Order: sequence, then C-alpha cells, then structure tokens
Amino acid sequence: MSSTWRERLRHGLLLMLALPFVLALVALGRRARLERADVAFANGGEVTSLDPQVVTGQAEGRVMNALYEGLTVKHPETLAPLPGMAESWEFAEDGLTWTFRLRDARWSNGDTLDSADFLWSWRRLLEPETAAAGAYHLFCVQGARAYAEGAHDPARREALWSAVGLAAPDARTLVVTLARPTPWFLALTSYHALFPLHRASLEHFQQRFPARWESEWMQPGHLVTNGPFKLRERRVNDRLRLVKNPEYWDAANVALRTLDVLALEHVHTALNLYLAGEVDWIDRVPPALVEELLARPDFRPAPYLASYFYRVNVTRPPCDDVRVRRALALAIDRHALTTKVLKKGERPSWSLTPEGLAGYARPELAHARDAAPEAAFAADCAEARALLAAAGYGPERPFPPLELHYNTSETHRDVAEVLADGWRRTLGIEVVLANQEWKAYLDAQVHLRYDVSRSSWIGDYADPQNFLEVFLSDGDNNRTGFGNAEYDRRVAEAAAARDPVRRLALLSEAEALLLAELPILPIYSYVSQNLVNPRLGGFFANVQDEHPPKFWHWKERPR
Amino acid sequence: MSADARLTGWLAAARAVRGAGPWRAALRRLVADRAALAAALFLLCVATGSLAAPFLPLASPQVMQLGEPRPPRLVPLGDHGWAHRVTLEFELEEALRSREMLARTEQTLVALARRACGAQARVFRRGQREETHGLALVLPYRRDLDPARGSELAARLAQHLAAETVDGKLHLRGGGDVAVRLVGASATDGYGTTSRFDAWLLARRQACFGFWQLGPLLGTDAKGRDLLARLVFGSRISLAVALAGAFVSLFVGVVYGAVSGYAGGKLDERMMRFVDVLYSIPFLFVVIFVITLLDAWQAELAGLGIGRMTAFFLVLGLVTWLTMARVVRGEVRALRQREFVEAARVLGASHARILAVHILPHLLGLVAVYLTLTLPSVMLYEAFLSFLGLGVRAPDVSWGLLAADALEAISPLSITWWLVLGPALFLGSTLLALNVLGDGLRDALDPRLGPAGGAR
Amino acid sequence: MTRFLVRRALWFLLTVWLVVSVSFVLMRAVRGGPFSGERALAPAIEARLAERYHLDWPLWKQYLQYVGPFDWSEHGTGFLGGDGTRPFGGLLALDLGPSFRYRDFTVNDILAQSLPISATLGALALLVALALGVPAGIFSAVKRGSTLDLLVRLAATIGIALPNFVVAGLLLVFFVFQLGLLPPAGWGGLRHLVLPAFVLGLPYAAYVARLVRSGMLEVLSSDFVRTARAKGLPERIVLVRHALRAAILPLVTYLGPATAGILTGSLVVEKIFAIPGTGSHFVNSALNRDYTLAMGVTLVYTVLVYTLNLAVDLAHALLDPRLAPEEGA
Amino acid sequence: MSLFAVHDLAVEFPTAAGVVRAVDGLSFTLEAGETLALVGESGSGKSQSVLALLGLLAAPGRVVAGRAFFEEKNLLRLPERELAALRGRRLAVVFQDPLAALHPLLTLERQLTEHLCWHRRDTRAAARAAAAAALAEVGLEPPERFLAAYPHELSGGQRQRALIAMALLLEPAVLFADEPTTALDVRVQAQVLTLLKELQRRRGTALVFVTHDLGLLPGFADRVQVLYAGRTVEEGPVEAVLARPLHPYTRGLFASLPRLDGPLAFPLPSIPGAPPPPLARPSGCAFHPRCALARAECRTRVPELEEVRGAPRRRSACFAWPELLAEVTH
Repeated sequence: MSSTWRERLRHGLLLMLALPFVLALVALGRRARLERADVAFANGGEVTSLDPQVVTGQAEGRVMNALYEGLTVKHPETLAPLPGMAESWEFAEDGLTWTFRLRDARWSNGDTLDSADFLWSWRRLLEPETAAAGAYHLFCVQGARAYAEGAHDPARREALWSAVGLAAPDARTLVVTLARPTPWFLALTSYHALFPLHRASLEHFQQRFPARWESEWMQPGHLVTNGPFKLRERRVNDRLRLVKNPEYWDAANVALRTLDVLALEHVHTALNLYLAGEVDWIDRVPPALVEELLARPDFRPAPYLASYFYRVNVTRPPCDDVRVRRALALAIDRHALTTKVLKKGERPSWSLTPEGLAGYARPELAHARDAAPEAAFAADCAEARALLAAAGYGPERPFPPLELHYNTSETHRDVAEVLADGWRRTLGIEVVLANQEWKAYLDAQVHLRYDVSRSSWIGDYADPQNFLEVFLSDGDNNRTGFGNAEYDRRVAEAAAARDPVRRLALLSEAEALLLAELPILPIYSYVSQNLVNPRLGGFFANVQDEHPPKFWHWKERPR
Repeated sequence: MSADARLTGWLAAARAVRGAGPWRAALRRLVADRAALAAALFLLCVATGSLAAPFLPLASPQVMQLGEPRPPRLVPLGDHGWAHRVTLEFELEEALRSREMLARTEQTLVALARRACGAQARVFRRGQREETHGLALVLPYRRDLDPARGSELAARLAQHLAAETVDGKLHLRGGGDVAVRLVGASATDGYGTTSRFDAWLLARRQACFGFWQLGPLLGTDAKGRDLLARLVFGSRISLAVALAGAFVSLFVGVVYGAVSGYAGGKLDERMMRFVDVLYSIPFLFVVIFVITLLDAWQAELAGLGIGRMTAFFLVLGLVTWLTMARVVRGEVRALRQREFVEAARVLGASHARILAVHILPHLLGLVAVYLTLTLPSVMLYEAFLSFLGLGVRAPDVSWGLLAADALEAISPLSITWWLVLGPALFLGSTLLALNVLGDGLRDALDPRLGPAGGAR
Repeated sequence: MTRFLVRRALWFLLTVWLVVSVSFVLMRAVRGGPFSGERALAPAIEARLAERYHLDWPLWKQYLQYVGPFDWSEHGTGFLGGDGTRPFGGLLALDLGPSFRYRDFTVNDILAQSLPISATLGALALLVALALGVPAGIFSAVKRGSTLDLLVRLAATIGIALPNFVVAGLLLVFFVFQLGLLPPAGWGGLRHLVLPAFVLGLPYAAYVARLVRSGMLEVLSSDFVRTARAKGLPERIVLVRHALRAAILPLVTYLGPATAGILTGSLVVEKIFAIPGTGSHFVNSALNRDYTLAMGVTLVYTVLVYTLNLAVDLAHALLDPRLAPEEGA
Repeated sequence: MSLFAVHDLAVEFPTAAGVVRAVDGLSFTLEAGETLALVGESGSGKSQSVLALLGLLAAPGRVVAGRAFFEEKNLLRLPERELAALRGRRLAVVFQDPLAALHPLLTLERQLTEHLCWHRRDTRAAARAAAAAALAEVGLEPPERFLAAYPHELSGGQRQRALIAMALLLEPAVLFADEPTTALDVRVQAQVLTLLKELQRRRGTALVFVTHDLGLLPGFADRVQVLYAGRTVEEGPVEAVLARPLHPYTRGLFASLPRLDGPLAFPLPSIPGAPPPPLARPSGCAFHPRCALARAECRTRVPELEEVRGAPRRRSACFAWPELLAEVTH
C-alpha cells in the first residue's frame, strides 16, 4: 500500500484537531463582551415573542411594559392608572363610554402615534389571523366578541367591525363603548394585550417575508415600539438588551440608559448572579434558602394576588362525593405547610380568592377556628375522618389510592409530599404522587385524567371576578368537571350588575357556593419573592407583582 | 502403553491445564490484589444492605418531621419513634378529663388490641393537650400486619370493641365506663412497601430490633427525613437501574458483537453500520422523549405494568449495549484469527459451538471490565435525569435524586454540608469500588501486566 | 477510499432519515400540544394556530411538508417546490421550519445563534479533558504504584464518580464566592467559560487519564518500546514518540463518543452557568412540545455525532496503518 | 583485557510469592569479532541476562550482583543516561519476535533513522541515506520501498532483516541477538543467520547469540555457554562441547536434536521431567531431579563451574564431569 497519502493526511489530522479550537476562539472573539447594563434583572425563561398581543405570561409582560406603553400605565406602588399614551380620560355617567385624549407621542422611529394606531392594533388583536391569546380581554367592548368570532367570514367582516364600540373622532381622541360595566377596564388599558403596534413596519415585513415575517419584524433595528425602552440586542436564551427610547414622551424621567433582561431558568444561577452583583433583581429564590434570605434586608416577600390550590376531579370516584372533597380540604395542615415548609410568609387560605381584594367579603370554607392552629387542625381532622366515615369509607371499605398530579418544580414537590404525608397519616389515604412535566400535566388536567391536581391562579387584575369566572360550567379553564347552574347564574348576574356593592355581594355568594361544593382544595395565598438590590429606586412591592422599569432609578450613583 | 492411550493422556493433561490454569490464576491474582478484593467486598456489602434495607434498623426514608434540616448527630440505636407501624386512632368521650381515667382507658384499649390482633400494642400518641379527646395505639410491625391488611386489622379490632361496649360505652378495668369509638386505622411501613419480601424483612427487623432504630447519623433533610435511611433505600433504585443497564449491555451487546465479529464480511459491515446509526442518535433526546411519553400516558402504561423505572431500564439498556457490542466485536475479530479457533474449525466444530466454547470464555475479562465501567455511567445518567427533574418520582428516592438535592444545598449563602456529603460519600465510594474492581479484574485477567498487580 | 466515503454518506442519509422519521412520530405521539398553557386558549384561537402551523393536516402530509419534497403551504408551489425561490422546501432545503414556541425565530435562527456557543464550550471542554487527562495518564502509568499514581487514580475516579453538577456547585462557591476569581454565570468572554469548560471536561479528563494510563501500561511492557530503549533513545522520546503513539489509539476511538457526550451533556452545565447554547433547547423543546425545534435540535446533533464518529474512524485509520479504511470501525 | 567481560551477574524478580533469582552468577568474556552463544531452555535466564546487561530489565526485575565491563565502564553501575548513550551506538540488540519488536505505527524510515539523528546528530537526509544503505546491505531492496513501509507490510524474514539493519546501523562493538530466528521458518532462519554472520565478519562485531537451539551453533558460534535454571552449567568452544558434552544437561539437550547422520528415533529422546519452577528450585544442583547421574552430594551441594582438566578452555558445573569425560573418551 502506498503510505504517502496517509502521511500527508496524518499531518492534516493535527490541523483538523486544532480546527475546533481555532473556531472556538474565533467565536469567542466575535462575541464582544457587553458592558454591564444600568440595571439587569432575571426574567425566568426566554420570552416567547415580542408581539404584545400574542404573548401571555409574567416574564413576557415585564418585557412588554418596557418596550411598549398602553393608554395608561400602572403606578409602581399603588397600581393606580397613570396617564400613558392617553394624557387624560373621562367616562360617561353610565360607565360604558370612555373617551381617551391621546398625547402627542411618537414611535421609536419618530413616526407620530395617533388614535388610528390604537384602532388598528385593537382590531388586529381581535382578528382571528392574529390568534391572540389575550383577545378576550377586549370582549368587554361592545361588539368586540361578535367581531372576533365572525371575522373569519370576509363578507361580514366590515359590517361587524363597524358595530364594534371603538371610534377615533380625531387623531388625538379615542372613544370606547363598553358592552357592560367593567370596573377594571382602565386597569386593562395598561395590560400588554391592549398595547399599540406600529402598523407600517409590521405590514412592510409581512409583505416582504410572507413566510417568516415575524422573525424579521422582531429583530433589533426592525422592531418599532412606543415604550420607555427600545430593543438593542437579542440573544436567544441569554438576554434582551434594551436601551432608553429617546422618542418616548416621558424620556426625561426615564433614568436608566440600558436595561438587561436575562433569560435565567435555573433559580440557583439567578441567585448566584444576584449575589455576585451582576443582576439587580430576581423574582424567584430557591425554596431551600428562604430562611437565610429572610435574614437579609433585600428580601421582603409581600402579598401577591395569586392563589395556590388543588383542583379535584369531581367526575370520578372517590372525589365525586362532596364529603370526600371536604375531608381532603380539611385535612390539610396549612399552618404547618406555610410556616415550616414554605416559610416565606404565605397565608393559609380557605378560599379561592386571595386576600387583598378591596370591598370584597371573602367567604371561607367552614373550618375549626382556634387560637392554637394545632388544635384547630386536630378538630378539622376529626371532622374529616367523620366525613370519610359518613361517605362509607372505614375499616371495612378502605379508601382507594388517590392520584395526585403536580408539575415538575421543587415547591410543588414539597407541597405535594407534605400533603400526601398528611393525608396518609390523618385519613389513612394512600396517595400516589404523579410528578409530570408541564405539558403532560396540563393535558391530564384538561382531559380530567387525575384525582387531585396542583393548580394556581394569578390575578390579571384585582377583582374576584377574575378568579371566579374560571369555574363557570363552560369555563375554558375549569378543568375539574365542576358545573353548578346556581354558581353560573350568580357570576353572570354579577357581570351585568351596575351596582358595585351588589356585584361584589353576588360574587361572594358564588364563592361561598364554590367552597361548599369544593371542586378545589384551597391551600394558600402566594407571596412575591423578589430579591432586589436595595438601592434600586422606583421598585415597590405590590399585590400584582408588577414592576414597570420606567420608574426605576438608582438611589445613589452605582459603583 | 499404546500410542492411543498416550494421546488420550496428553489431551487430558492439556485440558486440565486449560481448565484450571488461566482462571484459577486470575482468581488468585484478583484475591492477591488487596484493593480489588476490598472493593469487591465493599460492593457486596452495599448490594446486601440495599437488598435488605427494610431489615436494617433505619428510620423511615419517607416520614417527615417538618422543620429545619438537622446536621448529623451520633445517636446510637434507640427508641426514636419507630415509623413502620399500624396506628389505630380512637375518639374518647369528651368528659374524659382526668389523667387517671385516661391511663385506665389506655390500659383497657391496649389489652383489647392485644386480644384482637395478638400483638403487643402501646400508646403512640395522645392528644397534645389533655382536653383533646383522641388516642392512638401503635402495633409493632408483623408480617400478618402488612399495610395492605391494616384495614382488615382495624375491622377485627372494631368487632372486638363492639363486643365489649354496652350502649356505646366501654367498661374500663378498675371501674368506670367511657365512650370510645374507633375512628381510623392506618398502617404504614414508612416507605410504602408492596413486596412480600420486604414485608418479611420488616417482620424480621421487628423481631430483631423491636422498636429500636438508628438516629440521624447522616443528618436529616429539610423535611426532617433521615438521610441515611434515604441513601440506603435510594440505593435500591440506583443499583437496580445500574444492574439493568449492565444486564442489557451484557446480553444484547455481547451477543450482537460476537455474532457480528464472528460472521465478518457483509453481515459484520451491516451490523456495525447499524450500531453507528444508533450511535449517532442523541440518546438524551430519546430518554427525554420516552419519559415525556410516559408522563403523558402513565395511566395507560401503568395498566401494562410499565412505570418510569421500567422505561429507565429500557432506555438505559438501549444506550449501553452499543459500546459493548463494538468492543466485543473487535475482540472477536481478533480471536477468530487465533490458532485455537482455526483448530476447532478444522476439527469440524459448529459455528455456535466455536462461539460458545472457544470464543466467549476469552471475552469474559474484557466484558467484566466494561461492565464495571458501564455501571457507573448508568448511575450517573440517572443522576443527570434527576437533575433535569426527569428522574425517579417522589416519594421514591435514588442516589441521583439525592445528588440533585445536594446541588440545591450548595449555595454561597449556606452549604448544608451533610446533604452534600451523604450522597457524595455513597455515590463516590460505590463508583470508586466499581472502578477499582474493574482495574483489578483487568490486571488479573491480563497476566502480561505482571505480578505488580498485587503490589498496589 | 472514495468508495468508503460514498458508502458512509449513504448510511448517513439513512441515519438522518431514520432519526427524522422516528422523532417525528415520537413527538406527535406525546400528549399535550405546543399551544397548551396554564390558561387555555379559546378553541377558535387554538384552531387558528393549528392551521397556521399546519397541525390540522393529516400526519403524513405534515411529514412530507416537513421533509420537503412537497409543499402545500400557501406560499408553496406543490411537488418539489419551495416558496418559489428554491427548488425544494423543508429539510431538503435545510429549512427546519418555524419554532412553535418562539414565534419570533425560525429553528435555523435559534440553531445559528446557539450552536456556535455550544461548540465553543464543547471544544474547550475537550481541550480541558485532553490537557488534564493525557499528562495525568502518562505520569500515572510511568510512575505506576507511586503516590502520584495513586493520587491521579483517586482524582480520576472521583472525577468520574461525582455528578458534575455537584462539582459545579462546589467550584462555584469556591472560585466565585470565596476567591472572587470568576463570574458566576453568563456568556461573554473567556472568563465566563473557564468554570463551565472545566466542569464539563472533568469527567472526561478522568476517563481519558484512565484510558491513557491503561494504554500506556500495556504499551510500556511491549517489545517495541524495549526496542526503542535498546536503541538508546532518551526516555522522553521513548514515552512520547513510541509509547504514547501506540497507547493513544484507544483514546482516539473514545474521542467520538466523548465529544458526543460533551455536546449533549453540556445541557446541565449550560443550565447551571446560564450559557445560551443549544443544550437547553434540547430538553425544553421536547417539554414545550416545540415540534420543529425539538426535531431540529435532534437532527443537528445526529449529524454532528455521525460526522464526529466518521472523523474518528478516519483518524483511527490514519493513525493505525494496519487498518484499511474499509475496516476502520 | 577483553572487549566485554561479565562477572557474577545475578538478576532477581521479587513477586508476591517470593523472590525469583532468574540469573545467578553468570560470567563470560567476549573478544572483538567473537561469537558467544548462550544456550538454554526458556526460563534458564539467558534473555534476562542480556536485558540486564543493557539496563532493559522490565520492572520489577533488578540486578542484585555482578559487574560488566565494557570500554572500561561497569555497565551495571552506569547512570541511565550514560548507559543509554552506549545503547544503540556501541551495544546493539536484535530481539526475538520481529513483529512485536518493531513499532507497528511507524514507518521503517522513522524507526531506522531516529537513533542516528539522536546519537550521531545526523540530518534527516543523511540518516535516510544511511538507513537506505543498511537496508540494501541486509538485502531489502529497493530500500526506498522498504523505508516507506510499515512492519505489518513485511514478511517475518524481512522484518528480522530490518531489525538487524537497525541494530548494526551505528556499527556497535557488541551485538546481542536474542533468539533472532525463533519466529522464522527454517529456510529463512538459515538466510538470516548467514546474513548475520556475514555482517559480523565484515564489521568485526562481537556477537552474543542467545538461543535454545544447539543445532544452529556449529559453524556459527565460537564458544557456547549452557544455562540451566539461571546458572551456567557448561562452557567451552562450540565444536568441543557439541562433540563431548561434559554436563548431563548438555548431553540431554544434544540428544534431543534430530540427527541427520543416524537412524531417526521416535519419539526423540528427551530429558525426563520439566525445568523446575523458578520459585521452587531444588537444593544442590538444580538439575539433579532430572539427572541420570545424580548422586547424594548433588542434592546438598551446588557444583561450582570449574575448569575441566584435560579439555582446554572448557568448564563444567557437574560433579560427574570426570566420568563424562572418561565415558566420551572411551
């Protein structure tokens, strides 16, 4: 065999081996290190999109609040509506007609922003082509629902649109007519689904790249926004680099020049970055470290408008019996769970709705009360045992194994283990813990393939309605098989009620009904778990855990 | 002596040399290798301990005591609240206030329980304050009291109770009547055992150690579960996964590799290319997929007897046999050229016989070494999946899960050192032993490396 | 040689096709769709989304669309037609489709951004593995039975035995928070890659050390090393040019699986050190039911691993003249 | 003063089971151009002696006694550096199994030139030319083809020739040949021996020829030394020893050679028993259990290697040598 080619190739082999390292260094060199932004915060996973109308979720919401602005913005502490794109607004006596006066605002590319932008954007939100998850937020507007549901028919589209209660008498005025009184409508205008989009750029990219316009439109340099910040750089799974938008109407009051939004999935990593001073705010902390963190001044959990509960499948035995559900609900040692496991100051809850809903008389599931939580719990357990016995379970007829679903997460695992252990000890119920990954867990929940399933609900706005409409018989998010005509009727009546007091009373009645039927087992109300650099000003704890970066500033000059 | 007889004699002698020589020598070398011997003994202990975990006087790996994680304490065997038990809960008359009445009620119920169940019951828990009117008895674990039959037991007790109550009141020894109602019976062995073997072991434990158990020698985790117990019980899954991986790799890999290497030619080429194809598939992806599939279809698959563990075994087996097949194939190709195989072929032995009798024995050393390398990698794989949250499910526990928990315990704010130490110790020492044993095996089976093998 | 490469290329195509088909089927067999979430979408909207991503089509049609010989989408032109600018669509045109979850990105975009990062990390980890493992293996073999040997073997075993995420946690606390030498996480400069590359490379370094050690032990007692010594060559040359040259063959074979392991194993390290590589997509895309991204990532890894194994085979054939490339497995 | 003189060389191998003395009291001298044959069965210590002299003993073997003088240096005390400088240049060796002894992954060119480059600081080109000439001299032609070849591409005889060329390239004063022909078939064996003899003659190299085959010796070696269980049992000029073995072991070895000049015996006469295991050497004369002439003192006393009176330049380590001498003389 001739070995010359081999010799030659062998020398080439060294080169081949060296090649990846050279490439690695080149790749490293190309990635010039970014300067530390004025403020950087950890934002869970990568945001799914920068289109405010299609995204849902808290992480996305934070980015939207930095990039865009709606008619109003929320006060960082009280959450009261402040003027945003609208410099003022008024509403008619009937509470149905709202007139917004827009300010002289501009898009980040210098184009003026007027009421037509809002009309076009809100129409896009409703259109089926957009497939916007948040379209229903606008259904409170007259004719909006009909348009959203009928617009797939091109023939009827324009007619339906003309019936929608939106009008722009002039470039600076926007008139909205609501279908029914909606106390939270003004709050809604600061929600990202109702943010305006820049029509010209969007349509430009849609025409030029019919197949992949979204990825073109969202690129830094292409994306046109109207918020306090604009997009400078985006690295998937790494960060969004935002810079101050000089065209923003209130730019003079925006303190930060740059803002980094880091996609940090691993909570320990986020904590490490915070402790090393590379990140100024993280929104979650490792459960195991809560105690150490509570000793620090920069960790101050605050009540949060969100409930943690378990859904119960009321369609299959043994949980189709309300006595069983009540027994399960009573035999949860909420006090021990919140003080010994969660430890962040979560409040034990016997209701679906969380604390802190103004004017709302929050009913609770009937349970023993005692100054000593242990004694109350013992009494509850006794009742629970009696209930199980009454339901026919006892020495002769053992309770069948109960399937408890939860999605993969340390906290969910902790809660499930503690609850299962408790049920096993106090009620003698064998609990099968089924840890599932997110999508499988959801699928099982939607298709009612569970006995008990971990759940939570985070309030979109501070109103019991938002929580209670979940469990309407035909609610998309019901997922328990629960259906009660009386309950549906009360919630519907409340929606139509013009008197706020009566409305809340009706909702309270509905919740009491829910807590008697118990398609859910209330467990606790959330607290926020922000770990924030104490020198970051304009950052306040609030019940919706929203922290618009527009107001952030350094209390003293950063190092 | 005829030439024939002498020939037979020579052959016998030759056979004796072959039969005894290399293997006995290898064994001798292995035994002489003290490190390898120690490793083998250690592994034997780990395996035995893991198999006999319910027998050991350990705390329950599952029963929690909420609160802080507690550091290790040197607590000898003692009566620390035996978790494997049958608990009977009674509701007592509200009027029962005096200590003396309570004591007599307890006595009466203990006697009743003894009559009903034939086991020595004792008071486990009474109301935390005297006015709480509850009482729990605990019976020691016995084989006939296995958890599945806890309710049956309670039924027996309820019958006895009913027989001895008049108007719902139980007559106490030493006078007095008290209203007593059996409200619950629960049986737990502290880790949800289902197998008869474990139940038998628990009964043996009860016979040997009674209510005694070890204190938290390695500390407890954040939910107050004994780490030592979790590690010992966790070894069952970890070792099972490792052994399953090894088993598949042994059977599929060796047979596939041997056939491919022995056949040679086109068949060999195709079989090896197929291995290449499988080699190219990122197996982590397959694992993740199988596990998501399993999560989604768990009810259906559970009906077929397939759980997450079975899937683990399946997938890990799929991954591990490839390397083994390649290695074995290479060795067989080399062996095939050797004189003794030629000789066997000339003598007319069938292919199967040549493979089984002449080739496979020569692979033993290599296979043993690769197995000791496969076991650790499979165990680490399990740890890796646990880290991703795709590992074993609570309340089951494995070393991988504990190692993943250990990562949670490491942070710049505080290091809960014992949660790191325990899993690191168990995983580390077991894998170390496996490696040492593997090295020892290789040295022992490869005499070329000389006698220094014993000197290390 | 050419014949060998052609045959390998055919096997390669078969592999890719197999992986695409199997992952396509597996992906769709898993319950839970790409658009489900904590809050259910209105059925009409979900239907719209399904329509947009062609999830309403029968599976075979989706499959053919994905692979690319047919294109029924509104921009396509049918058989063997992409969007009019290319002769093919789909995979045949190296188009991995849009990501279902990250609506602003195509799978190609995501891979183009993340793959170089993972590759850099992997290359550095491999460098760590070789730079630590090879010398350690040589020393340990030459000084067999010495304390140094014992230490190396112990370190190697611990390196293999401890899950690398635990090692990562300990190193983080020590190097970042005690000594303040390195950043805790993130992606930017070489500083950011020191710890991840080390953590990722460590178990492989340990394995390399073991391989080199046993290879060296075997070779050092071989006749040709004795010949080299008999020629009066200095020990250094004997070790490196003669012994290591032969001892390294098993290492070359191991490099293929090792590189594959480093590439796929990087996801843990990427997660802990917040490195925006492909690894995190590996798990997340499957969990999110991001069909196209999951398949794209799998496919890219398959191609990488196949190529690496092929390269290793070739390298082996080059280094060992006794092997004709046809037998280079 | 001899060219090469070994006195009382002893080599030991410590093992787990005990210390094995592989070579015990080997002595010989060698003059320029002379050929000394070391003969013995496997395990007799002949190869280990050669390795020990060159400092190539494999661990854990070690030299425990003896001196070996070459060019006024005691090789056994020489620092490794200096010994390495002699090896390959002044003292060369050809090993037994030519396939194993050549590096399988390097071309002959690399293997034949590297020590030239090292010892003589030759340039690559010069080394290559020298190697080509050497290959041509051992009959591997055209040398270019063989320079580019790998060992596995050569036949056994070609490999051995290459090894011989490699050993003789630097014109060593002493060449050790450790069973250079064992792995070859008979025809090639003869060719290689002839070549070796020819090269030795041409260069005046002294040759230490290690073999178990007495039959190769006539006409090839000048003197022979027979080893058994690590000790020299007989020594003398080849023709004389072969004609009149003065040790029962030598006699046994010689008898087991098939003879072409007499009737063919079947089976060939062999020495009864087997060489003793190295850890369980018999007391006294190690050969006594197999010896037909064994007597009482053989069991207790180790016979010294002593001059044979009446046979010039011959020595034997047998108490019975006078009888053997007499018997043969009859």
